[in-house]
Amino acid sequence: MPFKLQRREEHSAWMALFSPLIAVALMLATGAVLFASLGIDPVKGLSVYFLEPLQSAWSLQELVVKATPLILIGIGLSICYRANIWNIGAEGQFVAGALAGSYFPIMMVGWDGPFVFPAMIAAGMAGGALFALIPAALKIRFGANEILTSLLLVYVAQFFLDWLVRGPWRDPEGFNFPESRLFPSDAVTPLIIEGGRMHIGFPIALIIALLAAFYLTRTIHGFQIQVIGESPRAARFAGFSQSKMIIFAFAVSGALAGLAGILEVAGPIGQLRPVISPGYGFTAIIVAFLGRLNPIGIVIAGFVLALSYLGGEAAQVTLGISDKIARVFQGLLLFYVLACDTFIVYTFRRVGVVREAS
Amino acid sequence: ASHGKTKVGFIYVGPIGDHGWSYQHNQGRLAIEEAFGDKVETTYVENVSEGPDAERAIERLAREGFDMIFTTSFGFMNPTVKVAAKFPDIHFEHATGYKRADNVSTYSSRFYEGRYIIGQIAAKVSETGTAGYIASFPIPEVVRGINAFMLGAQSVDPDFKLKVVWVNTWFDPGKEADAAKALIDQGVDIITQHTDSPAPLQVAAERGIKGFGQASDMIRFAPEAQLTSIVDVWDAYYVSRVQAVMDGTWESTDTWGGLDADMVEMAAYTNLPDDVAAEAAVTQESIHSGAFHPFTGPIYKQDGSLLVGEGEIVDDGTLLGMNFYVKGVDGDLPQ
Amino acid sequence: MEMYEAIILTIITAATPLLLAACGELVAERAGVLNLGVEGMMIMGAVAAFAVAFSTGSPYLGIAAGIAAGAAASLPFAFLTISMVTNQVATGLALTILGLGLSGMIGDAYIGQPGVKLTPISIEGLSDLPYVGKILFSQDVIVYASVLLLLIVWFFLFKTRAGLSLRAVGDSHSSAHALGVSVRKVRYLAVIFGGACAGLAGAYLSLVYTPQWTEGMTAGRGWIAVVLVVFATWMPGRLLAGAYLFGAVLILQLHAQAAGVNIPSQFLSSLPYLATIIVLVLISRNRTLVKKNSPACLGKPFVPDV
Amino acid sequence: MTDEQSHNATPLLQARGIVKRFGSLTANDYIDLSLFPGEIHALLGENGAGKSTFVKMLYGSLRPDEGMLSWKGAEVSIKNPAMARQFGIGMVFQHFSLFEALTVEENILLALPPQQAKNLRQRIKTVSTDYGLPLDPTATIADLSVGERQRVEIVRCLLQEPDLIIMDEPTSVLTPQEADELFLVLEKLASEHKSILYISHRLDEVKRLCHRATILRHGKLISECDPQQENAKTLAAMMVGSEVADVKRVPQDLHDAKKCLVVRALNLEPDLNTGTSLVDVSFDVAKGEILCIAGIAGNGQAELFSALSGETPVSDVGAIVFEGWPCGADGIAERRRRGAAFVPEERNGHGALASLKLSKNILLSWNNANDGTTRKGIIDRMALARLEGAITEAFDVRMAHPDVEAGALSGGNLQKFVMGREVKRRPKLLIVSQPTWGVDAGAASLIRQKLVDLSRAGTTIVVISQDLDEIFEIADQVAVISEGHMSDMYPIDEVTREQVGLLMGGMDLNGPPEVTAEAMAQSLMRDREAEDAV
Ligand SMILES: Nc1ncnc2c1ncn2[C@@H]1O[C@H](COP(=O)(O)OP(=O)(O)OP(=O)(O)O)[C@@H](O)[C@H]1O
Ligand SMILES: Nc1ncnc2c1ncn2[C@@H]1O[C@H](COP(=O)(O)OP(=O)(O)OP(=O)(O)O)[C@@H](O)[C@H]1O
Ligand SMILES: [Mg+2]
Ligand SMILES: [Mg+2]
Repeated sequence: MPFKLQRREEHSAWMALFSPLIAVALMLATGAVLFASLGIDPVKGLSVYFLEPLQSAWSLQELVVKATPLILIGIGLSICYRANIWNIGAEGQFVAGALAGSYFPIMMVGWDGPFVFPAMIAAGMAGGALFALIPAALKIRFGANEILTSLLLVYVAQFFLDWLVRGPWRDPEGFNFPESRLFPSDAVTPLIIEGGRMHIGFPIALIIALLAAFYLTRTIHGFQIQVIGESPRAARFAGFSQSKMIIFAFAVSGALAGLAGILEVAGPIGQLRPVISPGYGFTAIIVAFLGRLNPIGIVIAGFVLALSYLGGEAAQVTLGISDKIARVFQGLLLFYVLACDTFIVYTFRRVGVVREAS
Repeated sequence: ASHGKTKVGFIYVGPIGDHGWSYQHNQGRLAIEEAFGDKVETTYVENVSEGPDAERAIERLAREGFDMIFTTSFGFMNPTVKVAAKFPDIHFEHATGYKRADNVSTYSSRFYEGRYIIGQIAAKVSETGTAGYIASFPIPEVVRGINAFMLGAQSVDPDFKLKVVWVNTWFDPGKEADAAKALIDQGVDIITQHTDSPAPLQVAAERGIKGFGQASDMIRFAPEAQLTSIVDVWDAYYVSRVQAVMDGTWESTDTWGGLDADMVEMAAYTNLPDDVAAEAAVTQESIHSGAFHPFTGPIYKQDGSLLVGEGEIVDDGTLLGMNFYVKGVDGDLPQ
Repeated sequence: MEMYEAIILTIITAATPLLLAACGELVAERAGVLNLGVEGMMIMGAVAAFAVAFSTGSPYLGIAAGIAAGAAASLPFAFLTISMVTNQVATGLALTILGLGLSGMIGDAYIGQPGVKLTPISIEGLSDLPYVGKILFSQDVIVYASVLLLLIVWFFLFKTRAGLSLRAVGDSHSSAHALGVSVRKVRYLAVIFGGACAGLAGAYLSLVYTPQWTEGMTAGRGWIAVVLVVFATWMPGRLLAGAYLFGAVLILQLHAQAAGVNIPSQFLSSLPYLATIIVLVLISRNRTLVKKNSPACLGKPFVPDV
Repeated sequence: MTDEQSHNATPLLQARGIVKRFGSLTANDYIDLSLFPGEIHALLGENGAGKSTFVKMLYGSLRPDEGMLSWKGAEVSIKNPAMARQFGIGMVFQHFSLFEALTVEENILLALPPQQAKNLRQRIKTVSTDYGLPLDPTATIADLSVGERQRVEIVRCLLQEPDLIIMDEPTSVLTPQEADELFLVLEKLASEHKSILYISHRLDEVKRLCHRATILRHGKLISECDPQQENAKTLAAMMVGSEVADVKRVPQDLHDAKKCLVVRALNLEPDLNTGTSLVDVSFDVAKGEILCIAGIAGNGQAELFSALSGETPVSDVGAIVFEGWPCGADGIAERRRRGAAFVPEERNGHGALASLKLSKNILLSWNNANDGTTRKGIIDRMALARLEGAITEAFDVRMAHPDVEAGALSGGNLQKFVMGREVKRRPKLLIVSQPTWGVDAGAASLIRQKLVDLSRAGTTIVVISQDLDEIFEIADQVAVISEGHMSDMYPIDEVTREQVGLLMGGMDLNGPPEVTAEAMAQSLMRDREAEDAV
């Protein structure tokens, strides 16, 4: 190979800024090729996919609805990943949060008033956090790989949800169909614009993004995350506890996933059902990386991913192409982001040209 | 309706594919196109998850000016009702649910009529006197199917046994195949299923026993193993509903049709002795004509209590909310 | 056929795809590459195997296509993680997402088509032996291949020089590089081998397990394969035990239901996952055992000086 | 013997105009060198002069950017190590190139061509005993001591029966006595007409062993000379390019100074199975005193630093008492809060993080609520900027622009920064591991001077070091750590280098007077028997 990677002396600030943009551009280019190969005019395909959803107030609102859980979960995951902690079970924590928060509207029938919704939010966050603490504890206590345990727990959470909505939490007036009762009005996520679906989760997500950005760059605790992620040894030298950070990172990311979960069931869904997430917990992993593990970047990335979903639906209706193409775009995007990020730390260098001494 | 065309949209829960629940609904959509040609325009969104995305998918069609929207899975019930409230001029049709509104109708099929027939067949061809039942989820429709199957079998062999495995999925070929194998290993020699993949039939074929298809005719997956299949047919219903919209006579209704309404059909009786096939056809005809109802007493619940006495028929309300086994089914119903 | 024979046969069928995929992952991890894209490579193998078998009518061509597709799917991962030193965890996840999406697109045309089934080979005479005949001598070719493959991998890793080099690369890539072992070449080959194995596992699903194509038909098996490698503490022998054990849990919970055990089916369905977590914890507890065999460079990027 | 005419043979290996660049840095700048059969040739230069880079090109693990190599008179291009070995070039690496999880035999097998793999176990035994470097072929590297690992490297090289052996600092992990054994091996090899290219920082051993020496400085060839004609001082001057300032040390009387740090019966299991346990380590240091703990790497220094710093707290609270406060069980943050400071051996990834700017690196040790770098948990960036400026100025840290990322500093400059960061804390106690390891002479003398000055200002200092020159320059007292055991402490004026060397080899100074060769041989025999038993 005539070119080899060589480590840069310092990070390239330029690449750090532009790498996600280059990645998106590469994905669009690949998308164009893909459309062409499916016999669709690439310009039309891409515009249906990525521009059409931006052109009506309704679909902009829907974009926000779709992006909100992705942003919330993505921020939590970015804290884990920065600390080199691999929580990939956010999908399960999302479910756990939704379950815990739904306890009040489902089991405490008749309790209503202004405290119901805050109690649901608190319970949702606690539920997500506690569920996330299982892999954290297994890692600290037994050294069990958190990638695998957190992932396996997703299945467990989903089966548990399934059992609840088909069994004890089934709507008594629902003809034995697997659904909880619809949440009463005090237990519903407040909307921002009546008639739409955009709810207060979005401003909450924005505030959390700002807090997280401040936390990560300006506080000593946020600094710990970076040190632990890059070198456990340096962290030990600095007196930062890795175990505490594992607990903290899992708890925070679990709480945010749980928050997303309860906002989602109390908002756009309005009840518990056997399926409450179209894979938000997994998509948020892409969001976290596309956002370069930076909270503000994650807000933007959340919208890009939401767009790819909405575009997928639009393309199905308008162009009649498979919805699977959204998945392909997402996978490609993550590939491209990772590859472009390499150039933040490395650069290419020509090798193998040996000149004779004169 | 723009350009005088009636626009009809469909929301499917799974991929259309080539068999199964969503496929049959799509057949209905094609029947509409066939019947009305230029006068209609149809579209569909497949693979819509029953979570938060459903409402958006339905509303997208509503906003794009569709006159009529069929939402074809139970999980779309609440989103359908919600979107319908926002679009009073659009006609919504929701399959298998129970919530209606001025512009929302519901419809479903009496699949259990077919299950009674296959129960009878099973009892006649089984040598071990035990059938295996791969069940998806313990909802009334599935429980009703199990009970109907059992009543049919008991009409032939009062001691007939039924083993039920709940796989907690509508569609997971691997798991359905594993369940079929487990049942066969436990000694059943007839497999029936209330899940959508042909995997159990394939296993049955491989192990040299017989089984029944589901939702579509699955004969090509198991030419030697399928005895018959309960086929969902939506064509006639869909065409009549679209016609009603065109005529301006559409009203919110609740339709629950079976063999009589041609919403349920039986695939060809194959791999059966002629006499068994003939008897099955007789049963089918008597249900079709309304002469016979599968849930005709005396029927005892699993706990031994009497559900309905001699000659009585279980009312539709009980059928719709059925959450108990009839006498003779093994195991407890998951609650 | 006796019931125990039947059950064991079913368990073998359930375990074989896990064993195959895990075997490939074991080799990749021994070379120091953690590939979390097994699920994606496996499903690419499944769709390719189905498509080729369906259009040619030959399950054997299908198998070859599955292997090739799995290997091909591993290439972008190999390029990114080995040549571009990207994060292996994230890249593996990307591969899984891409594989699930791409296979869905490719497979759209094949949904609902009857598949071509690979039939078992009965070895004349031997398959009629009492007790073990059916189990040992009446399997399809992939089952034999999976066990043979495991033996070959064991032999390769621990009895050949090339295997020694591979383990050396996983243990210390900088030392290996200093001695002139081509670290990146070894890793490319190991990852591609892992992809080929995952592809074969996928082919098994769409040609034997359930001879049809369904979107997402791997249903998390790729992840279980990754877990099995840790379970086996990177030793091929233990992998065999682990895969069959897991297969047994998977199948026996269904038998428990069919036999009328009264536990909510959701709990039985989550049993395999819970069991895996428990086993993982038990294995990880013994840190010296894990440490002793786990490749020291697993997951670490390598950039050689030139 | 300074020129080629004295050899009538063709050079075994000849390098002409070799250039190697790493980014903007030219690590080798037109280097010429010839090697003759039977010659032991020294390659000298300060840290970072380019010695390792040069020999790696001879061995094919790096490719030159320019220049030409010839082997036995024919021009060659050495593309990879396997090719080098085919030619007959063997190499013992500065940083071990062994595989921890593999056995000795497997490690050696990997470096041999397939046809030589036969009877390997037997041949390892024969060759290793022939050369006095006994080895158990079935042992796993992870279980071997550093000295034994060095033996594996050497035996691996010898088994290839090379004509040229390159040794990159082979003695840096050996006791002086072990080194003596190695010299016998090398002389034997030279007498068998093998050539040896020998890299070392120990000028006395170069003077004793080598026939010729090539000196590099900042990647450039400075001179070729006959080490027999030079002394250590003149060699050092050639390497550094100027005279190096001596460390000024005012003698001090510490007889009635208060004890600052008292360590009693400190025990620690290593957290990796490759480490060394600390066994009943006891010592004490007075206020203002510099105690140097000598020892060959891998004898428990890492564990000692870990325990003293609190990175690994020990269960026995009283094992470490700092100014009357038993702190064995406390963590590093708590010890820092009480006024201790620490500098670990490894700069990259331990004492500093390459990817962080210097100002952020300050936060690794300045992260207490009361040291002014944070307020209510929020980082005070202004304070960090001020500190960064002050530290880099006081310690003469040279960098391309202010507040660079730590990775952009050269090793010596980074070490100055890390040192300055801790000195700036004005600690009561400073624990430093290998303060000038891999640092060039100028920076080293600055660092040593700062340590002495700090102690004279009242800070108690413990220096863990394997550099005897350094120890004799700065220590008030010296103790030696060997296999996790700590010797008694000796005032620096009352011991010789020789004696410290013996202690480093695990001998006891209080034993019979004729401890030297004979006792050593016995102990070696004991070692071998113990190994054979395994
Ligand atoms: N891979 C590399 N990339 C960039 N710079 C390098 C690389 N390897 C070495 N260098 C730099 O090249 C120079 C020469 O390094 P080299 O290792 O040859 O020094 P050395 O003389 O062996 O020093 P020491 O005595 O510390 O072993 C140093 O400045 C070093 O930092
Ligand atoms: N491995 C490496 N990769 C990239 N650059 C390197 C590497 N090692 C050193 N450098 C760069 O080479 C330059 C010189 O570093 P080096 O450590 O060789 O300095 P030095 O000459 O040894 O100085 P000092 O005497 O202070 O140690 C620095 O700018 C450093 O960034
Ligand atoms: Mg240097
Ligand atoms: Mg060197």
